Amino acid sequence: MDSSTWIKILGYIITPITAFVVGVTYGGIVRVITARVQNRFGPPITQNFWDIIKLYSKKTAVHHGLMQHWGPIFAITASVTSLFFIPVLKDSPLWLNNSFNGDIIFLLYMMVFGSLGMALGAGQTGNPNSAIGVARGLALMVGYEVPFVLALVAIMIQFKTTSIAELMAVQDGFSNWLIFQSPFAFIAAILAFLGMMHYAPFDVTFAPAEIASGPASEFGGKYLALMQTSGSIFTFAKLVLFTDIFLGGAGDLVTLIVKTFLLYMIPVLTGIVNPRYRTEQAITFFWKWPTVFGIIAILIVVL
Amino acid sequence: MEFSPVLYIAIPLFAAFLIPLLGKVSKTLVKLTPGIVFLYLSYGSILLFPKAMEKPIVQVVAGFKPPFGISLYYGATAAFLITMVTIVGFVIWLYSYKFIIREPIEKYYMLFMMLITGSTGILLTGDMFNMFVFLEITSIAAYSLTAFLRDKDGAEAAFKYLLIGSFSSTFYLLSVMIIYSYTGTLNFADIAGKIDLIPPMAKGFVLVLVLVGMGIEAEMFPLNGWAPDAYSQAPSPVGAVFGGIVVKAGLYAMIRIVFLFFKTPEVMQFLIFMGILTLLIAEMAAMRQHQIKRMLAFSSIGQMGLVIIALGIGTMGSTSAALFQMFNHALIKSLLFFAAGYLVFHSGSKQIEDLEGLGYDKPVTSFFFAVGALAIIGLPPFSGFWSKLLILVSVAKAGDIAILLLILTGSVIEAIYYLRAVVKLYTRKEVPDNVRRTPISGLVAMGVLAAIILYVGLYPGVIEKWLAPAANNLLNAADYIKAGLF
Amino acid sequence: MISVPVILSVMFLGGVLAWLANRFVPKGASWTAAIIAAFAGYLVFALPSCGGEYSLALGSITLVWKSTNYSALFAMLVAVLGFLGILYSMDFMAGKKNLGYYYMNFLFALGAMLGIVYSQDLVSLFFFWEVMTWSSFMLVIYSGEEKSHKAGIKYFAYSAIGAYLILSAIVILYAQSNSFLLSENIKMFSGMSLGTQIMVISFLALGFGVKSAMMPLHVWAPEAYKESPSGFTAVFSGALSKMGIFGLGLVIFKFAANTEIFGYVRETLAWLGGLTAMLATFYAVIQSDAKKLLAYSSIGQLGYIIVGLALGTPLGIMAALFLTIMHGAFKAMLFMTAGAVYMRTGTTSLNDVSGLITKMPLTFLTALFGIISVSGIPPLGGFISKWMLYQALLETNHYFLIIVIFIASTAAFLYLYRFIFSFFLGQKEKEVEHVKEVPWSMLVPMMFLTLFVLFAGLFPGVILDPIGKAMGYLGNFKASWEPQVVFSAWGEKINMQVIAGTIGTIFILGALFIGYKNKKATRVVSTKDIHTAGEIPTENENLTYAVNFNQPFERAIAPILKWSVDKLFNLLGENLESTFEYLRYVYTGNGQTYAMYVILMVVILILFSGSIFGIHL
Amino acid sequence: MEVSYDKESRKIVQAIERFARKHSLWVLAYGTGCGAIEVPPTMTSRYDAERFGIRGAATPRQADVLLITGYLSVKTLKRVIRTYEQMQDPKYVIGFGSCTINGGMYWDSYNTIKLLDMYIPVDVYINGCMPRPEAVISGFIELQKVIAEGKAEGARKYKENLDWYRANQQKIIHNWNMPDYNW
Repeated sequence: MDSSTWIKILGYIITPITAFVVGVTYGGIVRVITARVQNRFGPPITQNFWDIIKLYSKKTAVHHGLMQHWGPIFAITASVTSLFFIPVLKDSPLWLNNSFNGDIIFLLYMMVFGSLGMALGAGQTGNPNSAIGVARGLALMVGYEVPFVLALVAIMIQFKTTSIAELMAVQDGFSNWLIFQSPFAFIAAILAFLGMMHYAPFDVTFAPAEIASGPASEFGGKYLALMQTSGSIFTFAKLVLFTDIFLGGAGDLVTLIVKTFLLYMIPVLTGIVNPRYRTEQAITFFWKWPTVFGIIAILIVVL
Repeated sequence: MEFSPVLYIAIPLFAAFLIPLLGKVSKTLVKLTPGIVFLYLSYGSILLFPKAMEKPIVQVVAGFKPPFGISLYYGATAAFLITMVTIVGFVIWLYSYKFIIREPIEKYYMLFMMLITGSTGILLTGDMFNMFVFLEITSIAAYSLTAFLRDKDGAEAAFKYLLIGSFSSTFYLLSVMIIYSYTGTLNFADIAGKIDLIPPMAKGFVLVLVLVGMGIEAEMFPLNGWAPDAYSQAPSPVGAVFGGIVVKAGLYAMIRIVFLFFKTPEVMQFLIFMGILTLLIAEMAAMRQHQIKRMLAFSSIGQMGLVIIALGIGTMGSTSAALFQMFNHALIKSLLFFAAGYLVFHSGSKQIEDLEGLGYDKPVTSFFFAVGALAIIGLPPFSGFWSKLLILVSVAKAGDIAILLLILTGSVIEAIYYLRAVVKLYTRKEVPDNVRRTPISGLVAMGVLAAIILYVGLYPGVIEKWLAPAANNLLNAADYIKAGLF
Repeated sequence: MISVPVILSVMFLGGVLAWLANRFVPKGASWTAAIIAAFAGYLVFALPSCGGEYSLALGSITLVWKSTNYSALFAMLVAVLGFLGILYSMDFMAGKKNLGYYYMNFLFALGAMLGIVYSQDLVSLFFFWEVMTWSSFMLVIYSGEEKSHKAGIKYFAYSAIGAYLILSAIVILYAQSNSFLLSENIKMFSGMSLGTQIMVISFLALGFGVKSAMMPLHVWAPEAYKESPSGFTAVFSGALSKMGIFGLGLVIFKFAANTEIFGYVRETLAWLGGLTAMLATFYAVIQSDAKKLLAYSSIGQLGYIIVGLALGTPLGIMAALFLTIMHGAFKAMLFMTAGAVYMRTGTTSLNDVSGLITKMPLTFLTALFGIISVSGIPPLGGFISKWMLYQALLETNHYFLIIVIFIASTAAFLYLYRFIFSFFLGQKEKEVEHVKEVPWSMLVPMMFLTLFVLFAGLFPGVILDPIGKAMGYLGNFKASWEPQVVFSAWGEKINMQVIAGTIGTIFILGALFIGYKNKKATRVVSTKDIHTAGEIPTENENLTYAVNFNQPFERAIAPILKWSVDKLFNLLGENLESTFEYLRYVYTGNGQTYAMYVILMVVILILFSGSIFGIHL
Repeated sequence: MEVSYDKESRKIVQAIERFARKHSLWVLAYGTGCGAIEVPPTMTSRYDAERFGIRGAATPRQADVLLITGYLSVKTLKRVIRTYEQMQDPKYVIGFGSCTINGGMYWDSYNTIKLLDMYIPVDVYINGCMPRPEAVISGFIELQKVIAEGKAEGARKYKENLDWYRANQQKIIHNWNMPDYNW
């Protein structure tokens, strides 16, 4: 095997690990920030690592059937596959992975793969809270996909491509970032992003105080660990996707981390200071202003 | 002996007189006689039909040459319709064989034979006054048959029929008088040549009188009030007789006169208009009927409306389609009346709702009803499909899309109420054990009809090839005059 | 020599044979029907995909049949689904009454569908169209229940309206071209007047739209799908409704394509299709009956297909035809699943059954693959059609339509999840203790289709080959693909090998990991053993959250749901009927009134004879 | 995983595991008695137990620590047992307040339990009626110490002596209808 193949294989290994580490660290930082906002000291940044390791090291694991067993696998499959089809760093063979074989539309569907798999797993548990959470989550998804897709469509028709790599190529130079080229699309997308990250006010899916953490309520031990792993990777993947599309992507890891972190702060900070929407309120929220921004974005491109 | 068209009138008439006498000897003979008559007539049809298709056979009865003598005109149209009457008459007899069990059966068969005499007479005659006579024969037989069950409803229906029917005869007779007073002749062909002798005003009166008078027989709206009652109160085979024979003869008479004397665009427009009214109002009324036979009666009216529309368009294509539709309707409606007759008999109620579950209890009869319903809606592979298709084609060729859509509206309504009745039959419901079975003769009659309907549906060519000469004969007044006067 | 009439007569005579067999041999009908369907299916595949012209003169009308690439595609769909449907019915219908009737109409419907696709003249098209309508109607009313009859009448009424619209278009065409031949009419169509063109196209589109359940003509579908036996529903939704698509394809690309109004036609249909997809999906979300849910889902999916066709780009048509095939497969799977559940539990209500996964694992697997495919999640077949559809929408600049489609596609998860959750997941209740997996003859079709959607996802190119040929019939459309790669007009590509490979590898790695880790300490517990805040659920306590499952979403779309075409049509129907009721009192039943009518008629005619007849008295 | 490693590496793995367990204590939000009122201040800004990796968990499946906050009536005991059995190993129990030790002020009550350890294994007791948040946190730190030493073996004890615990439980819970699928 020649070196490019090795690089590829190395990329397949290193990308998810990086995503995991970064994602989990972000999670820790978020906890600290939340604590500080609440006038607390907060846990150490590494707290989420200990949590995940603890969950992996749980001695017993109880499940209610095959689908609960498979649900977390679906989730991790979806997050890692999505990650593989997103170019993490610009023009770097190590970090591009499969990104030339799929496009934004594929990613949109791939992202749902995990949710559906998790939903199936949650359904298998037979816990009514899980089912309620799933119903809420799926409904919420219909809500935020509308502005999100509007924004993406605006961009896709503007540059006549559905490939992320090509979109990144368009944005050479600071002023060409799509956040500046099509700000309305960015606004619509970032509002949708709030819902996508499930932070308040859109945390109705997991709402621990209401429905006992919803879909995850019967998951413990390795299942929960796998879910959290997948969630961390998925968070990172989404952030990279947004960075690639709107912030011109990144040529090196430091830039990437700076950009993704700044981006991540938007939902996090919104989430800290907000109460929770009911599901239908959330949906109607998404179908109002974010959608209007999305339509404006499209109209600007068309006219 | 060579078969002569006059036998179409003579033999049923003879049979009608013979039947009461035979009744003294044996009931079985009475029952068999009409069958023999129809078999013989069909034999005649086989002989004469091809000839008539080529060239009309004109026969003089009383010894004088036309226009003075009484002439019978056995043209292609008449041949076509008489063959139809023969077939329908035969199956009606077959059906009646076991269905009419109520005494006096010789009366029934006598009236039936009289009715056939009258109908074939209307179809055959070339003479205006004779047509009146045959119309009266038909009508009187029909009135009596309506009241054959001698119950209150039947009597009432018969009385209504009589009331309206006498308008029909009177108006017709008046028109004959007017025509005779101006032209001095009663022969159709002769009158057609001399029609200009009649002043416009009188001509207008004649037209109105004929349209109304014959419109009553042809069930044209709003002159068809007698029909629903008569159809539903008479015994079922009589319903088939009305739908399959009497009305067709009446319509033929009207169209023959109109086409010969008054074929102007305005009259044709009027026919189309009345046809549409008849069709739509009858279908709408049929949709809201609760009694199966009344529903069939209204449907029958609707179908006649369709035929009138097609005739009113007056092209070659539409006329042949109309004839085809008349043929199909006669067969299908007979089938429906037959099936409905036994269904009513089995359920003991005329209401459609009471038919629930009979589809499982009496599968064969119900099956025939379903076939008839599908056929009359115009669904392939039954014969009704082709005639409807041809009518629509001719309407479209005439370029009037509005008529096309109105006809189809009527068809949709028709489809709905027929299927409602059919699914009612097949609603699962425990039916009290019913030992009565549909007799074999009834099933054979229905089977024959269903087979013909299916056969014609799969191979319409068998009828279609006779349609062109028949339509030509009806449309082409000049040929008629030439042949009628030889 | 295999020709179209042979196939048709095999089907129709086979139908009669099945009916006869039922009378004489127990179980005869199902075996006969299965053999006939298999044989006819073989004939369909053996028939050369182009040619085999055959004409049959029926009086003045000549019926012409021919196999084209386009018809071959649909014929294969019909043949395969028909055979699987009958195979499925063998055990599904076992022990029911009137099996002869069932199989006869089943085969008639299949034969009629084949007749439609092979027709080269309009009369034979319409002939078989009507045969298809009534034979499927017979199957809708099969159960003999009051509800099925209502559904049947509704189905037939709408079908009749649609069919008569088609018929009007046919006779209008004939009046202009003097020919019933499809090719003649297509040739002469561009020469006809604009009015005729608009009329013919709209009539045909509406007529075919009824069968393909295009909004607002869809209202018959949910009830009819629900009431027909599931073995047939699979064919009903999978193949029969595709006849509307078949016709729409002809209308758009054979008739409308050569006219000035091509653009408007496509745009209108595309939007109708899009709205159909979205609204039907919304309605599906709020259904609580599995078959009705699937029916609305069908309507929505057919909306996508119409959109694809109406876009008129190679990719759009390819997406539409691919989805036609895929929808045939996955919707058949789902209906079969619903039927299997119905067979074992006696209900299709999503509120009543739950936790069947352990009892019916293979059925569950079918349902799982079915919903993954419907929702368009990679790597199964549904995804590729969705991808092509979006690419086609993007390349034709349908910015807002794509949103509508996307909402529909996303909202589909709601009902799909509900379907699989309510039946198979959730609490395992005592009521389903006795449930067993369905017999093999039902599993075989389900598993076959499961493998098919998987195969279609991995090797879309293999299925795109016949589709490409069919597109060649519709017009000069070129699109490129490889066995595992599909390309878009913008030069994007989707490589199913890589996608499936990645997904498969990670999935297997994940499964290995989770399966290995603490394997011994992993144990299964019953679904009663859940977090209930310490309470101990009793045996009879219902812990399943199934009723009003999608209520959060329902509340959000309540303003949209307030308006329902269904209600409008019902209102219209009721009003019409009461109008008829009034009109029927024209016939008072009173002899005097009738006599008065006669007199009035005479008077009116005489008074107005000048204006009516042009004869002045 | 532990199986395939040699002794040394198993030690390392164990050390990491213990460290992680120690620093990640998820407390089931389940208040049995009046002591539950002390938990919110412990968690919120003033005392901020999250500093030590302590946080709430919504369901027993996710939780590590079962906090018995105060007196435990017989009725509640049934729920506690079920909840405890639904938790996944390793799991710890903290007896909170005097009531869990000797009945406290309910020492002569007919329907509260006097000694929690008789019914479920307790790893750490926190004294006081009621203990202040500082005491609660010190109790948690005590638990962390025990975990780090590997001595928090309550769950194992419960499993091994299940019959004894069951007998005790059934003795005072008269309407014993615990489903047998729990164990």
